[in-house]
Amino acid sequence: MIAAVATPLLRFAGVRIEAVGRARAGSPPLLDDLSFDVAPGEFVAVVGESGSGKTLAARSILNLLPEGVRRVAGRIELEGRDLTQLSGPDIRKVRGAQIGMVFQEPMVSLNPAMTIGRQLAEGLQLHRQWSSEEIRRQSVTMLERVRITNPLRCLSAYPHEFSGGMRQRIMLAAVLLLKPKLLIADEPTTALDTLSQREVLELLVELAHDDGAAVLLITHDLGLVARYTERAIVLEKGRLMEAGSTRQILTDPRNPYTQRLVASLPRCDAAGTAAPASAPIVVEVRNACIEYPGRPGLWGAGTPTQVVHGVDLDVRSGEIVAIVGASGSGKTTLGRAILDLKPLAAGSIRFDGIDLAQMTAAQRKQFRRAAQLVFQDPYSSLNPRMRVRDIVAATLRHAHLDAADRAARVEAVLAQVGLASFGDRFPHQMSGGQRQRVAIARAVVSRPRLVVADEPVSALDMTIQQQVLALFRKLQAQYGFACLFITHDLAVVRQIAARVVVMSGGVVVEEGPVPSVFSDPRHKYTRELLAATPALEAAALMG
Amino acid sequence: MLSYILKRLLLTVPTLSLVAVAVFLLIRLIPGDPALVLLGESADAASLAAMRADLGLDHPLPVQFLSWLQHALHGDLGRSIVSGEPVAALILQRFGLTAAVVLVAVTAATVIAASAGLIAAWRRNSAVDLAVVGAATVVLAIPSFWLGMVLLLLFGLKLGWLPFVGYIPFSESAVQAMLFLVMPVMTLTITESGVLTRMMRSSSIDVLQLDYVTHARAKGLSERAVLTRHVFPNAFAPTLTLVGLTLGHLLGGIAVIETVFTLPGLGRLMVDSVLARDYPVVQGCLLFTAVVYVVVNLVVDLCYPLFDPRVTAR
Amino acid sequence: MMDRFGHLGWNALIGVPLVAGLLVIIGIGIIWMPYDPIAIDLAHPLGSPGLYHWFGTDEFGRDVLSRSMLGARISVLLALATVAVAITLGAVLGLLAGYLRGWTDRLLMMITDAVLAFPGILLALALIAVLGSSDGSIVLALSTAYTPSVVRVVRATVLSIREREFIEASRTAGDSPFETISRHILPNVLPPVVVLATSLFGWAMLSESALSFLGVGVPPPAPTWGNMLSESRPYMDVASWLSIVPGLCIAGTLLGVNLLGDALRDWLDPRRQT
Amino acid sequence: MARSAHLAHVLGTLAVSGALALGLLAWQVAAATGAVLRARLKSDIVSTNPGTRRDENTDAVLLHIIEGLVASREDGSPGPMLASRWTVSADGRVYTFTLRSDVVFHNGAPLTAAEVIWSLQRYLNPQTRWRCLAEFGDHGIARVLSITAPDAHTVVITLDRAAPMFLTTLVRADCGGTGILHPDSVDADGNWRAPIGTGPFELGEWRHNQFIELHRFAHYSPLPGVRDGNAGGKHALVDHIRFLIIPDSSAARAALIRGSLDILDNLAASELIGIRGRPDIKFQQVPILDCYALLLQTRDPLLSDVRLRTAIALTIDTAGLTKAITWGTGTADNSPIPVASPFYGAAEAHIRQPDVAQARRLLRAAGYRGQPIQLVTSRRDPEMFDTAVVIQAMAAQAGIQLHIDLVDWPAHLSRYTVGNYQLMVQSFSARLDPALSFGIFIGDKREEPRKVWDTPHSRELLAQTMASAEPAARQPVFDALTREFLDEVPAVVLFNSSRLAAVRSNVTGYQNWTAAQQRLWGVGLN
Repeated sequence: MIAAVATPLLRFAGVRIEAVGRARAGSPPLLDDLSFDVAPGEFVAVVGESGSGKTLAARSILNLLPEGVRRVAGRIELEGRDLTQLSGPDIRKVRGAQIGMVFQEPMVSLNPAMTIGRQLAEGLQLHRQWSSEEIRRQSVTMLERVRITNPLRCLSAYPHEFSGGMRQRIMLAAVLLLKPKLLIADEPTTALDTLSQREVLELLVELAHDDGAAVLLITHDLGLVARYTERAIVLEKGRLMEAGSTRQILTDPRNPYTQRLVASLPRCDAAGTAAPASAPIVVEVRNACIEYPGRPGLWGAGTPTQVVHGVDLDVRSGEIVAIVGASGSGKTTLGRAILDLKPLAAGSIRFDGIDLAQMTAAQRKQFRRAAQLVFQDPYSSLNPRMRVRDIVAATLRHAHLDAADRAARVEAVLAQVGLASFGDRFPHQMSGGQRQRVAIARAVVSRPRLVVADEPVSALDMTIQQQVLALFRKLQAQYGFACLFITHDLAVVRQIAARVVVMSGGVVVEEGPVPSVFSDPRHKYTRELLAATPALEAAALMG
Repeated sequence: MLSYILKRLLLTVPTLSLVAVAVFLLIRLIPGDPALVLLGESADAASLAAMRADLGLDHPLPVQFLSWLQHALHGDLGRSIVSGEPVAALILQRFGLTAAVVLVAVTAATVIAASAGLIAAWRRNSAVDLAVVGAATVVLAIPSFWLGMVLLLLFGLKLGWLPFVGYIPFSESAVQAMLFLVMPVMTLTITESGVLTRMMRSSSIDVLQLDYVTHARAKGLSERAVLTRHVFPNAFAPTLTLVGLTLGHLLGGIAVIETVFTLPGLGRLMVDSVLARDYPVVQGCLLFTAVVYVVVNLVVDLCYPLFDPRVTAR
Repeated sequence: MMDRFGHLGWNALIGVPLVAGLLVIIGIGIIWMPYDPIAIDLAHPLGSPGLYHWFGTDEFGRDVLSRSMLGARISVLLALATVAVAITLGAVLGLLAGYLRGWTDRLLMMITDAVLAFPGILLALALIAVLGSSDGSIVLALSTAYTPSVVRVVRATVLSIREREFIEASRTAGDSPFETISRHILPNVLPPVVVLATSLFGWAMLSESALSFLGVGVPPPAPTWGNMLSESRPYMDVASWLSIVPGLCIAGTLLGVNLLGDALRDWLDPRRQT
Repeated sequence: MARSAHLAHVLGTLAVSGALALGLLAWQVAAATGAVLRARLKSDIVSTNPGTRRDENTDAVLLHIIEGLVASREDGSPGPMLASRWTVSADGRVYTFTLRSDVVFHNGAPLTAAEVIWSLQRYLNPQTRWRCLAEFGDHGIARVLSITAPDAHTVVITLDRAAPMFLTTLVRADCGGTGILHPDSVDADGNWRAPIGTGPFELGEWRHNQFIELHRFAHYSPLPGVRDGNAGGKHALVDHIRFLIIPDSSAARAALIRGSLDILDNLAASELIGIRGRPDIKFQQVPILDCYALLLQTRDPLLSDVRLRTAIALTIDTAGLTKAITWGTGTADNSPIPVASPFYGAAEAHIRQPDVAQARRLLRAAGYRGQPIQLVTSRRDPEMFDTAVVIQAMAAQAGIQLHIDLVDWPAHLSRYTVGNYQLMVQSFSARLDPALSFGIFIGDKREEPRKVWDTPHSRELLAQTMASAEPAARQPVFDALTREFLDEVPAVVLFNSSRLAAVRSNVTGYQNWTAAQQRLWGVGLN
């Protein structure tokens, strides 16, 4: 007898989601004919880049689609019961009790005006007829399970008193308190740094296993898929590309899009271009200490706080040196100091042999052209009111070039970054990746000797990240500028840098060529960082 | 918390002293002085000079200012030149009336705005939303005094339902006084609810798009619970600041509405005293309004954390 | 029912024709008016709207329609002048306060708070009484009352833009503070200021009417909607059209301008253009 | 506490504080009962101290409470009041008054010579700041040498010289009618407390800017005969009078229509429209001795030319202007002497006919090229503002560019007192004697900048009119002054307004009066 096929916990059958409203009638559907199953207790990932419809799919399960978007066809069954036919009150009985959901932005995933205790209790009061004492006890035990220190105080505290990682864990506790059969995690850790990302996901997996709940993980990061899920569903522009076991997807992708996605994972053998020992030192940092002035009280300035102390660093032209560390490690501040945007409290920084503190006005003007900065947030680093051509030309304003020369230079560099015909556009008319190319074009158009890139790719999707890093390497090879690459993601370091400097708490804890530091990290912190970077593990998995 | 209040109060001292000096000089720059107003057109030079001496206007300006300030600090704002009443008592009595109208009207407007704004944001781009936004925009366009005149014409003159003459104080008969205040309160409520509704709607729209609202729904809460417990507290915070600003200004006297409804309020007192060059009353009133404005803003800032705990008293 | 574009459409759909109508009326008023708005006709005071006088006549027998047309021009010009003065003065002070911070910021904020602590109308009343009520003094008085709100908006916008990375980019590109302000900060301060200008226009028009109510508005015989409305008060019950016509004119204009302001805000705000 | 409870708490306090504020105002005694006659005042009275800090409203209210030795009759002549009769010495310097014996103060004390002497001494004491003290100073009509009481019911006042205007001055309303007060009206160290007089009504409650209540004085003994101005028989026919303070005219009119007001006196002409022709409201009109005039500053370079002044006068259609401004209730009058004055003869009745053609000729002759001329006015009353608007329109017909400079009343007064104007519309309160009416205009500008007509001859003629009390002697001098006034055009007198009163049909006995003063004795409600 054929073993009765266990009815799936969750079944999508031909689900189609479209945008509503006059303006976008007739535009392609946001999600077209999506069908897949999730077995009880199974961990399934829905992978895709921004705009692939993965979040819409997750939200349609509990009918929480945003305004102006509607599910127009297909069924969504929970244990054989079609959720799409349920009336308001009935679907509300399912929400929270049988299906729980965890969201992406820790800052706004909890109600800032309500204590943690009340937010935890809310779901319980609705679905369980427990006494407030019982609810309090259950909340405390769950908070302990998600490793929150001093859970009692946490009950009466407000969300803003906790870090991003702790808030995601609290949210996890809130959802899992109701013992749902299915947990939907919509990019739960994208906004966290590497270490807290790992903590939250490990916790999610462990607790889901204990309660026997199935997990639907919505993510764009193949590294997470590799480490935490058994099966994966790949979506692109609202259509199902491929579905299968994680191993098969990673090692033997059949669909061209999946292949491109997998190719964007960092290779273990990839390495940044090392500069010959003889290349001239562009930047020489000796015993640099930087302070932030304390909060100005009513009478005189407050006590300053030490952010960077005693850092030594050299960057040679043609070389990419990566500075890696968690947020608050002082890496960004050091980068700003090297560009003379932050004064040094002690020590010295020399650029082409000239100490930044003693530069004359002429030297400073020359330095401004020779040292450029690429920012992290593509939305905030470009003036929304200027066209792309003017943004790039801005750095040449002080160069002694006549107009024709300048225009030609700008067009050339735009072509190099693959934005030849984008000169007339405004920033808001371009995607994140394209904007970051504009920022890079702006930095390299004046043929600088040094480019400091502060987290230039962390806001981009994986495939786009790949293209931008490749562009960076091409431009550096062509212009031979020295590059200081600041990032928190070791996977990116692996692909771009020759040497890496690991910082923690304002101090350099380890330094050296990328292959040696990655293969046998000496400092405990470096080891933790390496372990916490899933993308590296996936690469290892793929061999 | 106490140090924060002290610091805020300390910061207002320069502002208030600036206001005091500005008022003192401004009113004296206006041509014509109280002695003239009292004696009328048949006054001869001698009696004018005598009256000015009597009113102490012949001392040099700095001396007058210092004596006024010194008395003011002890709570004695001097006596009205026109009616001889102590200014402090006069202001408090008139302020009582203005405060009554303003507090009731602003409370009503806030309640209307909070509910209308929230529902319009919840049912965005629906008929309800269009109606609420339309009404708020139209109300914003109607001059408050014209609305007052139309109401007075309709309910007062034509229908005669409401009294609008000879303000009868509460001591006389609470009912009459209450009836008398209906139209001014109605006018103020309608005009103030316009801007508050628009503010509440836009902040509710922003809050509705945040994750914790979807999270609340994902817990299975009913729409009503989501709106009242999660959306309203967070959306109401910015509106509260606007209510504070409005209160600060309106308590300074709704001169024009008081003119339309002949309400002897603070605004009317200020206008009459400027037109009668009643220096002590003008100075007393404007300083009082400035203090009210500052205090109201401080109170609003203090109860802001009620709605947005992130903003704890620094 | 109406998606993003629809909403914007509603504002423009009603706002533009109203404002256009106003400008047409002012335009016609310059060339032709049914009667001389200042000429009095003591024989027929308070004539009700009829064939000769579409909007009736006032207490001096002057034609209400002609006075509304001339009043339109004066009220609008007065409000525009007030807005212009308040915006330029407010923008400059706001920029200084927002960009320079430190003592300038604290000083300017103290002054703005002091002026804001005054009830606006009374500050204007006192200033006009000092300067004598002429068009110039009214504009000066009203713009003094409204400049603080402009300073605050501009300062807040500058403070938020100042933190944006493209400002740091401009500094790294070697722009002087003046260049940073003119090329990067100013263009981004314009949208909120433009939207504020529309609501300021409404407040200025309302204040002029309020001043006429308190007896210090634009001096006669020149009509403005404000003084027509306040002078209609004694005859409210016997000649109600004297109050209704100017009231409707003011309300119509404000409705048009406010709706245009909303449309402008949606159109200028990049975030809403996704 | 849960957040939403907190929120309800905040909203609750806002609503409660609103109600509390309403309650805050309930703190005074209940109102008077019995028949209440409700009249209206445009603005609150200034004080209860007669003849000192005062305005027209204050004088009218106080004359219900206090009475002088003599009082003004209907025609303005002095008649007996607290003094039954008086004799004047041959040289006109010594006045002997015989007091009535049946008069009692409001506090029950009988009227004797002692109280009269105390009151008169108090008026003459500069500390009191009596408005008419100047009349008994250096520039006044005479100095008071002594006030004595030969016995309890006789008072003798001796002056330093004959003063035909002595009694007319005593009865002037703005001098408080030189009302006799009981010494208890002031406290121990002479500060004013409340008026204890002998009038038909006592002062009740005064709620600032809301109302003033008077109660009937039970022990008042009225003079025999019928009411005659402020003199004659004064009978209180109602228990209480309440003067309601309603600044806004349309509100006052609506109150009368709906019956919450019995008498609407001092009605502005523009308020008439809603009332005229209503069955339940009777309407009274009596010309009063005030005047509205256009002043021309003869010292202004432009207006110093009499041809230009005459041209301006010729553009004004006085009759048409008066009819429009006062809605037919005022009377056109180009002479400083009011129409209702006994001295208003043929010379005064001459009305200058408008002649735009002649005006243009004079303008060309005077070399006027359209320079703008400032016309100062204010909104003290609707007539003052409307007059300026009409004059501006009429002058425009002859090409004269008048620019209206609208200021508020104090500024208007201040520019009048220092003569800082080219043209100015001004109204002058009632003057009972023509000499006082001319006194408004005639005077030396160096000494008194507010005077308008500054010629030696006009001052000489004015002195003549003050010399004798005989009407037959004064009339020709007044006629000469009027003719010269019309020729030299130092000012253009326009009209005398009327005292308009609208009275509900159930009110009996209310009679308007040329002295423009509300009298509510002899008025009843049925």
